[in-house]
Amino acid sequence: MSTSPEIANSVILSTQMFVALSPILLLSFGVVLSLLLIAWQRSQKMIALFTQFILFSTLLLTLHLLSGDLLVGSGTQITTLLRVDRFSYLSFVLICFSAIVVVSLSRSVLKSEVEVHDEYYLLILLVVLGAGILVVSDHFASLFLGFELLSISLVGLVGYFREHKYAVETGFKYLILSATASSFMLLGIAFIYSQTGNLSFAVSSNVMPFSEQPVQIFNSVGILLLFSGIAFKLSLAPFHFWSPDVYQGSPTPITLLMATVSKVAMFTVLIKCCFSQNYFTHESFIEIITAVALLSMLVGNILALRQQKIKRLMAYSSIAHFGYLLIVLTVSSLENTDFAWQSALFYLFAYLLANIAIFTVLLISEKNRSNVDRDRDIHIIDWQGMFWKNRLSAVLIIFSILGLAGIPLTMGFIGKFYLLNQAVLFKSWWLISGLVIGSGIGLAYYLPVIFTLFKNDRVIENQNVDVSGVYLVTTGKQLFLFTLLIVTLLLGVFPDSVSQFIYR
Amino acid sequence: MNLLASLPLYPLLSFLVLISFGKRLSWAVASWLSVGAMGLSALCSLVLFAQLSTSEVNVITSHLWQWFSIGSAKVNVSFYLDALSAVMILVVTGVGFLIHLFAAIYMKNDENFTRFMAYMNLFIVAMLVLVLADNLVLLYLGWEGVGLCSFLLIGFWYQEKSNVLAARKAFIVTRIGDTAMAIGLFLLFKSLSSLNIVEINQLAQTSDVFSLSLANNEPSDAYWAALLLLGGAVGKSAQLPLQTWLPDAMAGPTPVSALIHAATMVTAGVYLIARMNGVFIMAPEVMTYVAWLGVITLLLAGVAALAQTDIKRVLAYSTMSQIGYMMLALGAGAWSAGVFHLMTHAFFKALLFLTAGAVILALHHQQNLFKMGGLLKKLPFESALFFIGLSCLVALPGTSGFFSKEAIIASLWSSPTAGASLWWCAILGALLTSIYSCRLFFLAFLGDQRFPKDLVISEHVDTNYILRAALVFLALLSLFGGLFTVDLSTVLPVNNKSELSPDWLHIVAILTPFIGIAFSWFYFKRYRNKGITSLEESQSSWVVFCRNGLGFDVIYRFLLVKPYCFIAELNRRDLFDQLIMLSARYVGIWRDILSASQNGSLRWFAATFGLSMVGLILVVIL
Amino acid sequence: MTDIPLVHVLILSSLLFTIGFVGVVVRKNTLFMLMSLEVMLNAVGVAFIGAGSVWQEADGQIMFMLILTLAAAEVAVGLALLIRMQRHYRTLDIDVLSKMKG
Amino acid sequence: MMLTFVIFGLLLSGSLAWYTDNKTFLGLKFQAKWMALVSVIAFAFIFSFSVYLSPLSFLTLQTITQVPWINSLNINYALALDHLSITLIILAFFLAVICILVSWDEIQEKAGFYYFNLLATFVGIIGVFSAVDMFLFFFFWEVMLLPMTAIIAIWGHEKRYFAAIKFFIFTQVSSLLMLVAIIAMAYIYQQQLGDLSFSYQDWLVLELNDDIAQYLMLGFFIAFAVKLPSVPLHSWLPDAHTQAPTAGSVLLAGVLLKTGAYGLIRFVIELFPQASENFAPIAVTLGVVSILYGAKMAFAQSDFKRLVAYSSISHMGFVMLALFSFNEIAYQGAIVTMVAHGLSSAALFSLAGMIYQRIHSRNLSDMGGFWQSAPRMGGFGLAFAAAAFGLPGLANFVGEFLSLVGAFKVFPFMVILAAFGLIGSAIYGMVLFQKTFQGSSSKIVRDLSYRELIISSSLLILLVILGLYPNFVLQYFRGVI
Repeated sequence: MSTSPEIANSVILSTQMFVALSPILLLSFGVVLSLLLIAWQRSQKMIALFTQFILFSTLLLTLHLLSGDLLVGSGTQITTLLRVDRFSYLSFVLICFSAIVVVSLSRSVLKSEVEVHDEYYLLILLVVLGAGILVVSDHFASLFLGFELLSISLVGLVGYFREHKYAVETGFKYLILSATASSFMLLGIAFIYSQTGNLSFAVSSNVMPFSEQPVQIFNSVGILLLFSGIAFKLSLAPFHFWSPDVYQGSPTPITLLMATVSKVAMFTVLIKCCFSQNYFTHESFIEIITAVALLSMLVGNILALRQQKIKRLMAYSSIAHFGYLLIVLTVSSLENTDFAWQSALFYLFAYLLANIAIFTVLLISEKNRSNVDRDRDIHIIDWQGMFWKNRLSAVLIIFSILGLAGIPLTMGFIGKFYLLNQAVLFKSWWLISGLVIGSGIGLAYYLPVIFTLFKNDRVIENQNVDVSGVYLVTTGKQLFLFTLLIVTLLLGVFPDSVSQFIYR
Repeated sequence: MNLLASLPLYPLLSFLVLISFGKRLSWAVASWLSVGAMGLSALCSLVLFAQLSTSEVNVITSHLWQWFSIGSAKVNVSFYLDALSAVMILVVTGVGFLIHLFAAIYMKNDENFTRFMAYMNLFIVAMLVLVLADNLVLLYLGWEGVGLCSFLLIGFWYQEKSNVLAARKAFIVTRIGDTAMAIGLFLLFKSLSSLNIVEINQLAQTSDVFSLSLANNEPSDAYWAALLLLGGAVGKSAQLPLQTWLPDAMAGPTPVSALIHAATMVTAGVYLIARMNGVFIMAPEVMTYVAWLGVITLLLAGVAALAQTDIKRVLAYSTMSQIGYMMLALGAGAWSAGVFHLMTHAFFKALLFLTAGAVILALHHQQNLFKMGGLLKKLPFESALFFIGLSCLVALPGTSGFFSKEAIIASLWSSPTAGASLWWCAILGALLTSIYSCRLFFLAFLGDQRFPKDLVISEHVDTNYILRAALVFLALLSLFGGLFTVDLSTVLPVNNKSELSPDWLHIVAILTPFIGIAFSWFYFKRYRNKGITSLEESQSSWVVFCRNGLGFDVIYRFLLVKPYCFIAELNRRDLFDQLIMLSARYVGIWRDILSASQNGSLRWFAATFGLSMVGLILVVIL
Repeated sequence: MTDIPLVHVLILSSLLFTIGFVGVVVRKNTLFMLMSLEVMLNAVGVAFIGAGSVWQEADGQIMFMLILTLAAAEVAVGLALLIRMQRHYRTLDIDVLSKMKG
Repeated sequence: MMLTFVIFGLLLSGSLAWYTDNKTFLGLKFQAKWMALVSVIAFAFIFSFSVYLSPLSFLTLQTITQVPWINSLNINYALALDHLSITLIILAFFLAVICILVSWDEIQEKAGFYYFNLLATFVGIIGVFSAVDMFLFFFFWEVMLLPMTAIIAIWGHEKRYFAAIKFFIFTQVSSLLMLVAIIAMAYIYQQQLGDLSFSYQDWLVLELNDDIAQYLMLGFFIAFAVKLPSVPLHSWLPDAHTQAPTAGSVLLAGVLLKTGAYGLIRFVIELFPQASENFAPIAVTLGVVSILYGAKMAFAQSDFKRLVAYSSISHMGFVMLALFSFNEIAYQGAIVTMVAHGLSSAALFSLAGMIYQRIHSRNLSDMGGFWQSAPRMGGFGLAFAAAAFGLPGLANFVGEFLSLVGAFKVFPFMVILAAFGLIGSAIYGMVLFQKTFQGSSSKIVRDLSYRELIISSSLLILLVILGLYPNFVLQYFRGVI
């Protein structure tokens, strides 16, 4: 790597760095171990438990680090590649949490399969590892590595159940498109590197050799290409086309994985990159961000209108939500980045909880599908009258959807409130109007879902549905859903607890 | 003064009792209650009148409670009795009592008798409030109240569509006038910052901002205020241009027509103008308008009355024209003459209506004049009373109508706001009056009977002595009511015109009715001749035009009603709503376009990726 | 090779990249799509190498190594999927894979 | 403290009503409606007594409770009362009782959840009327919305989903604008006085430069104009009113529209006096347009409830006109109109409900001649229609008269236009009454039951009292402006 002196002596890992990096290390260690485990004995139960254990301990370790004062301030730089700071680990907590949920949900899915699926869990671990690398990365190389680790293992996962009718299609779409996206991103990185001569996020002090003169175009185009790569992963309009299909096609836990882990990681790294390169000083970059954000808000919400398949609905709504989230990138100066981080993390947390809740219930209702049509997608109509049959999950869904719609009593509202604070603070009126209109349109598809839960005049248009045994929920799931509900409401009414944890 | 306060109380109480118990009350109880209450308040008003005339205090007030206050100005619920209102309450309670008496018999067999009497009582309450109010807001309350009662009573037989429509028409047309009046109140309050009648009348004289016009050629506040009040009066008193509701109002039961649409309510407009004389004096132009409106109404109504076939409609038009006389008097500044005519008219027109009612009932609800005739022999008593009433109407010398009408006509010639032309019109009006009265009398009572010979006169009205007593009493009033004249000089300005108008005027005025009678004696020969057992009303277009109220209804239908309904119909689905829904539809279109773009083809996705990249790059470069 | 100005290298790489991308878009055969992906990645590699040589740093070449690994991984997964597709649909025409819509 | 107790107590009893509905405890069978009725009456008494006995004079805002809530943004849970809010809260309580009585027989299925929603709505409404921390206000503003939407969407009529969504979207979008304005105010406060504040009383001291104030004022104004509602933002109202169950319509017309007016008074006019005075001509024009347009549309309707809905648009136009003519008389007029309209429209809607229960139709062409078989109902119908077209002696007249007299000083021409609304209201009032109760009697309908008699007569008595002795409300609103 580049041989500037202070990097040279920081190549050796000090103990502090070890401690700081320990969650990631633990995770990678876990990966290796699980490989060995598979080699030793193929047992689904065991590997599942092991994965859970690894993820749990990683989560706890991270939380421990966060509660300590190791990560205050600008965090610790670990070689040029990684920088560990408070915010990145906070989002890593979110990632681990959702990964745990995904794993526990997967068990019920895999139970129905005949053959043993250890690779599944391995791949999940790899995805989480990639996400972890992404959130702590401080260098384009590590960004690239994390990115690819994440996407290639995801490709493995989306097409995992080979017999599923959409498996191949989903796999191909995700593979080809994400490969395209990543090559775009790489080209962008190459351009940037060619102009700045520096692959780390930190602003470079290098100067162009006199033989060359900098070509600004390449730099800004490079930034743009980089952004487009990330925007693809975040499924921001106009790079959103893949997401509904892949959401629909992949197994539900994996959809959840994609909706939560990969997006949280990508968004975190996007923020890190933008703030440390202070792209927000580039006029054109802000313009691009604004344009993309507006486009995503509108396109996402409009596409979700009259959408009947719940997974696709979630895909579209997530497009809109990351459109809203882009607001935090339009900070005016480095002083405000903390508030931006806080808003982003809070919003991500709210979004994540809502998604987890909805997908959990979705999974439950998928399990309750009669075996005749195992591949049939769950439509909104399948949830009809849930409120009168299974109150808990219905109430949970109601509040999650209200949260997505940004109605008070829920975290989503507080998150939206923070975003609006951002937008007002930096006077980005375009984004505000986009947000207002977007959430206006959004209600037009969120509310019908809620109303469906209340309907009781069930017209069975599809004879395969057995209305009788719908919504048998295990007590464990009951408990889980209940805690989710409580958390959503508590944090919706008392958001301070979280924001105080974010600062410290 | 509690007696004053109790005046509207008795009818109110009886109203409450009647309305809350409804049909459970027997006829006897209900009639005793309502009529008794009326009798009580009639007595009270007599006592009050006596107090007023004997004692030197010429005002009795009674303050009940403060209604609300507009800024500093208090709006009280309190009553104010002076000579003018005294006359009114006498008329209202006295005539009202007699009509109640009559109605108790007349409506005996109606299934909703109690409801009817309840409304009648309520009407009396509202009318008394109107008359006694010491401020314009309270007056407005009474004003609207009588309007509502009139609506209810016109539509009393609500099963018929026509009655319902007539009621609605009456209410809405008067409401138009009321709105003008309301605006007038706002204006008065703005410029005088008071709504108390006495205060207004004084302030109007004194305050310059009110009476003097702001700019040189700009009309003053007084002008506008008077004009707007006139609007209200015109609406209630069925003067041009808001007169069209009165003839239709005859759909109501006959006592109602007698009480509301002849004696009391329709004269409220006259009372209002007399009340607010202070304002009107400040606006002489408006007084001229009043006079002219009155005279035009008087003539047109007379002409229309000539062509009517329904006995009640004839009377209705004649009411209109008589009120035209009152307006004329007020316009001419002959205040007391106007009020005097109001009183006498109340007597004889009530008499006429009630008698007509008796006749109608006797002929089993036959109202068509051309189906009557020869009643002189069949119903001698009614004929006599009717004759008395008509003679008052045409102002034969000696009758009460004679005195009042003479007073009016005499005041016209040399009044500053009226003049000779109006005098001539008034004379013409008198001529018309006598002609249509004769036509009415001939058609109804002379000639040969044109209803089936075997038709038995229904007895129960004809021979009921209470009813007869009421009629006789009214007849006496209308004959000799002209003798006792109230001194209104304490309230109303007396037009002190010393120079007498030439004597021949009086001669002409006195002779006019006789000319009319003589004319119609020959002109309507075939109406009174024997042996004509069937008469056709002439169908010549001119007559029909007059019969239908000179086409005002048509004009209004095409100018106001049709357009309003048309617009309402046109925009039934709310333009603004459609616009907003349009935007929703627009979003829907976009949704279709975008979801078409989600065609699931991988290559298309990649292409869009590239295209959008190119687009963004262009954005950056440019 | 320092006398080749950087801009030329970048332009070359972007041309290559465009060719690859166009390949991805226009070719219906899945195999060719994978190949075009490789072309794109290699174009990026060219850019990195050029830039690294301008800055006299190893970073560019290291990145190229990483890219090669990525390419290998992607192709591996891609070919696996390709076989499944062949089994499943008896064709390699990518356009049959458009069941999910809306 | 008392207020907090009332708010949470109502919420609690609501959920209790939901939980205990149709369950049997120690022998006696619980029913949600009884639970709801008892608790509402109880809390109404608690509230009014504690207000009556409290030593504070509510001429100005008196902070009742203030607890820090979200420290990072300096947001408090702060409630305050003054005469305006007390009046409206008491009105809300009264109409709550009416609502419960109205839905006594109408709501049979899912009664428990229904009454929970009803009470939750009232919690929201009370909160809106008493919150002085703007974030809290917005919070309640939205909380009030949710159960209301649920009521429309679950127990409404045939097109209920559409109506509910329309209602929700209108309010939501407009209130987001308000939220933006709120946040902006908070940051302006931060710029001027150092730290963030969402407290209403704090904001009163801010001095804003004109154009910013103009925009912020608009943000608030639009939100409240939608709720009021004022043409052209009214079009959610007819649908919502028509589709909602009877109690829902009573609630909407009676109280929810008042929150708009309340917001206009408390936030638009008092926070931005200058800006709103510049804006007054437009606002007044909107008011007059609403008056006339509402009256005209009401005349065009053939659906009983829709007609009444448009009539309330027309009535709230008077409020707008009065409020933006900035003088005390008009202000008092606006207050009386708010209360009076609350009562009269509630009365008309419950009448509609009674008729609907009898003939299962809201269509005027299916009605007619009901007076024959149901004279009591006819009488009340007449009285309520009369109240609607402002018959003197009933409450609405006082309100409209004061509003117009007051406004006439400032906008004579506008008032003259508005006065034509009186004619319009007479027309639709007459049409409503006559098409329902007069004409040839088509059906035989049952006359009022005792419960319905209680509802109607209590409303009518209040209307008459307020119409003949409005001072018992007005006395609290002297010398306010």
